[in-house]
Amino acid sequence: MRGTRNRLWLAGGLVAVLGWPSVAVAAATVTGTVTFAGKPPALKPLAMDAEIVCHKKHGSKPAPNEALVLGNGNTMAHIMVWVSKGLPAGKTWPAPKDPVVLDQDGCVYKPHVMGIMVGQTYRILNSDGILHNIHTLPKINTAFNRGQPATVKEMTTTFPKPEAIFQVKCDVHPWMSAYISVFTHPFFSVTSTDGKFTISGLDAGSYEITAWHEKLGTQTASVTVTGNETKAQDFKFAVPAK
Amino acid sequence: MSEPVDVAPKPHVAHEVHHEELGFWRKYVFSTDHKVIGIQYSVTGLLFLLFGFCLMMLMRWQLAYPGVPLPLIGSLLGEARMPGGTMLPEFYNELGAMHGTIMVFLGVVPLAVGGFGNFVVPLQIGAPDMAFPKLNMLSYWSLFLGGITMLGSFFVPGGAAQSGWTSYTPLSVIAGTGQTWWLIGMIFLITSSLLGALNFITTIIQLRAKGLTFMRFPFFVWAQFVTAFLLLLAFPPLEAAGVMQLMDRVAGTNFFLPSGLVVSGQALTNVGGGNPLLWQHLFWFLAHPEVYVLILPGMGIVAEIIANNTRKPLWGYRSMVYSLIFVGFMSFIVWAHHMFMTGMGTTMAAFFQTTTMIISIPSVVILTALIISLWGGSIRFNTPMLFAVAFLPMFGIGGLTGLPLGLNIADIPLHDTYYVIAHFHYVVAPGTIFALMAGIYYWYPKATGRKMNETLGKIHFVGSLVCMNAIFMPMFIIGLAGVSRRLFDAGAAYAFAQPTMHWNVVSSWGAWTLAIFQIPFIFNFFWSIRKGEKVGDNPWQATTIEWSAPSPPPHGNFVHAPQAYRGPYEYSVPGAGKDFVPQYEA
Amino acid sequence: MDIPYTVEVRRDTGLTNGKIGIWLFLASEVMLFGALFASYILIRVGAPSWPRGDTILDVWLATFNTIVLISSSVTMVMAWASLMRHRFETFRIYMGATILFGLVFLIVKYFEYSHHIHLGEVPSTNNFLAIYYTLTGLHMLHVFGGMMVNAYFWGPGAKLWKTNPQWFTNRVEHSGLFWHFVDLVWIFLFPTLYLL
Amino acid sequence: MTSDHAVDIDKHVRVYIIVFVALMVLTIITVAISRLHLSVPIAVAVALFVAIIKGSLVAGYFMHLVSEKKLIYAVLVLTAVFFAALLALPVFTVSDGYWIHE
Repeated sequence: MRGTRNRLWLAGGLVAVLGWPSVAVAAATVTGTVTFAGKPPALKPLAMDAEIVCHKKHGSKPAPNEALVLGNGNTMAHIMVWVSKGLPAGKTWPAPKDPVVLDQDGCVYKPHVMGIMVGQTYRILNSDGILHNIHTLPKINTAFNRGQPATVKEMTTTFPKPEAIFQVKCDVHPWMSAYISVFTHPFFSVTSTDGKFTISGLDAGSYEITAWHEKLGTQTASVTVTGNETKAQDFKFAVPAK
Repeated sequence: MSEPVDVAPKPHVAHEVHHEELGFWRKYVFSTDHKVIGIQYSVTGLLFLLFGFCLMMLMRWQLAYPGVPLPLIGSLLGEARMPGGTMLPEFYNELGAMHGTIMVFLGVVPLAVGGFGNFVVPLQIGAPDMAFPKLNMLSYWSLFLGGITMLGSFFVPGGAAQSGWTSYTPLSVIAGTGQTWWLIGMIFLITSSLLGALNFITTIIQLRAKGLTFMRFPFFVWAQFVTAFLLLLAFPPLEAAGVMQLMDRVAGTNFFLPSGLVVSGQALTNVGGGNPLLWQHLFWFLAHPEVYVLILPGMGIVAEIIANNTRKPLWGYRSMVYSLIFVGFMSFIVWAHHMFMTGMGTTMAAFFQTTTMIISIPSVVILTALIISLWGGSIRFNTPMLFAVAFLPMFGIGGLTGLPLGLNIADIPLHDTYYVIAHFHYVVAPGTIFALMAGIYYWYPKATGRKMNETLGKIHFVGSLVCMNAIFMPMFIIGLAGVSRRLFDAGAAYAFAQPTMHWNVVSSWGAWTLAIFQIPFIFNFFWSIRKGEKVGDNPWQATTIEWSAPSPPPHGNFVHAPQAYRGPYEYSVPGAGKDFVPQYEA
Repeated sequence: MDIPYTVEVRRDTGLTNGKIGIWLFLASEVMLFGALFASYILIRVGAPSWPRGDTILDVWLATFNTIVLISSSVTMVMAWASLMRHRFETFRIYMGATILFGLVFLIVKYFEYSHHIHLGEVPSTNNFLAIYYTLTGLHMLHVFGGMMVNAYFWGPGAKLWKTNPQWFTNRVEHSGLFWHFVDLVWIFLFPTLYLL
Repeated sequence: MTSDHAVDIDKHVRVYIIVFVALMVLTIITVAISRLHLSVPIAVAVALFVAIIKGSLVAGYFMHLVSEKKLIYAVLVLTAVFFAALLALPVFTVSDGYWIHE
């Protein structure tokens, strides 16, 4: 694992040097807002009475269900948006030095949806100070399944292979769930409650952009960018009619 | 593990110079001499006992101080096991599983059966060697390979087996790579035991000295004889089970995987239709006789030493022998008392708890006979005798606390609590291991021609006796409070376990102190090879045939083929010239 | 130093070490296959439905193999008998035949396996095939082992005949006992797997 | 069988031939019966019965069990007992489990 990671760094470094001019000029950006169409359903909150520590942490009002989180104007959080087609073949991107952080706070994974690059450090924190068990359920990468006792505040791992979105669960607290996707490139973005995503640093060209929601599936759109313009591309999700 | 070289050879040289000339390797490493092999087994066994003991001491830290970083050693074990010195649950499970496996299959069995069996039995029956010397060597090296595989499994990704020494399915089938190594290792160990067993049986039946009828056997020979049969007939089912679990893990079969199995929220895609209980049946079909494999040789050793040091014949030798045979036979049809919790119906539960109660009777007969043998003896309290005598109450506690577990109703609340741990450790640790220690002190002179140091021996004994009880007595309390075994934090997460937490501290300090009291033994063991008091062929004025051979015996053991003229324990015979009449003297 | 009763029998038991050794080994083998048969029964009893062997497996190949293995048993015992009659050359012929029969058995089995694997019928397909592959696979290993031992006595091991014919005869008898046991296991495997 | 003499060896050989023929015949029989597609319990009973006969022939004559020493018998009887236990008890225990009756 460490080996591949170093090789990626090296490759990344080379690309950065050789492709410097192109990187400098090409800074096209795709941005947009994801909104929920129609009347949002009422989802029942997470029941975590089983874990008294977390139950207390959430105080009087129970932890909200994470499946559908909306901002005002029904803007959707927890949407993964990424460039799914059109990236130059054979080109590689360095994995950023700073890790992707997953915190376990109040028996809830923060963030709920996250993207990570191949070989990038995945840092798992335990702010609850109780026993958690992080269990990733990938199909391609090898599963990471390890207990994190109260006193172990931090663990790290990496994902050696690119893989589409898969789930992360806690074998101690069944309601805890997060989603992660492993990319070879940095052109992905996850919306927060304002529903906004931004994918920047793209070369000129036409791309396919995919947006994903854990329950409502995926949507794709194709955009063509030139030079360093900024294109807008919105997405709308709706509960499929039965 | 070339240690045997340090232990065995030196004395041998003298005798074997004017014997057939063998190269170093043939003589000390790939030797076919039962004595060298016996010593190889013993040293291997002792080293693995030490290793398993170290695993346990690590666990004891976690149990006494859950989540507290272990100073010094902790950080050495790496991020995947003890990040910042704090033990991860997975690593605790590795330690638990491997402690059990190593202590049973690589520690006690090699020492009790492989070691003492190989070294003592042919001598006691007046045989020149084992019936199949090459096979004997093969079974040692098969054990050796098994041991290496087990040790290697600690370094595979995901670490060693984590499903407990019982490797219950389906958990073990979906477990990490370490489990596969465990299975392969087990297949080596089983092969080793099978070859050894048939070798012992043949040797005992065929190579008995002239006049040594079965009822003139020393009790130890009887013990090894029955043990060999247990190994021979109980191990193959586990081998079959191991092969099937290997198939499940490697070839994707479903012998032990039921349909619709869901692992952390995801349904498995296998076809299922297997039966997880099948594993438990096949496992315990071995593992219950295995319990007697662990204890019978110990009883044999104790019987020898008690008869010798009370200077009295064993009380009720025949009843002891018949009990032994009966125990061996019954041990095959009691296994499911380990499975009362698997939802078997009342009929079979009744059957198995009945057989279990029945099997306890012969064990009690043997123990009682040994205790009565002490009566009116002029006892010599040398180190072997101290260990032998201590064996009696320790095994007594272990045995009697087992009865509630044999009864369905009592077992259900006690099952898988620390009570069970305490029970079987009293049988095996202060029980069997004390007997084995006694045996080492007792036959050391035969192996080396020198006695081990008595003072160091007594220190070793007293320390061990106290510590053993300090370790295991608290576990009864913890268990009766309802704390489950195999909890990586000794139940720190549960309110009901809080009142018992301090007992874990006592137990742990007992364990670490026990380690300190083994140092005099280890020192004594190596020091005495050269510096120990020189003794003759029969330092204990014993009656059995092994003492007629020179110490250490040459290749081929006896100068003249010995002959048995009488029973094994003719001590203090009225009117006899001395207080013992050896079997081998006309 | 040589071990007593390797060649001559011990009077009170009337047996040689080797004879007892091989029978004890066979006893443990009985328990090994016994455990597998027990598993077979347990899984089959627990299964909602269980296919008839001949709906999946080729009975004719298996029948042929049964005949081959039985014949090999006869040639094996004849090989021993010819040693008892001090006819070393006939021994060579019979022993050679035994080994060849074993080889035929393995070849047929190989075609059987590869056929099933081509059809995608692998151990993980269902529990019938799982037990089929496990039992026959283990049995094949035994056949192979037996062949190796026989080949040894046919080739290099035969030197012993010159120096110690009695001992050689015993050893051939013992490897024969193993070979017959392998045959015996197949006699039970054949109906349980192919016909029921 | 170190006690044999060349004389009764000839007798043995004749026996071997007879046994061989018997085994062949029984093999044909058992296959033939299986073509009748009897109901499972009967089929099992018959097939095992034939197999046991064949097995005993092999064990008895090829493996000389008909004229073997007591010691061997003792070992085999012991094995047979435990074999039976191994075969029967797990099945009893599992089918005695109360989830079966739900």
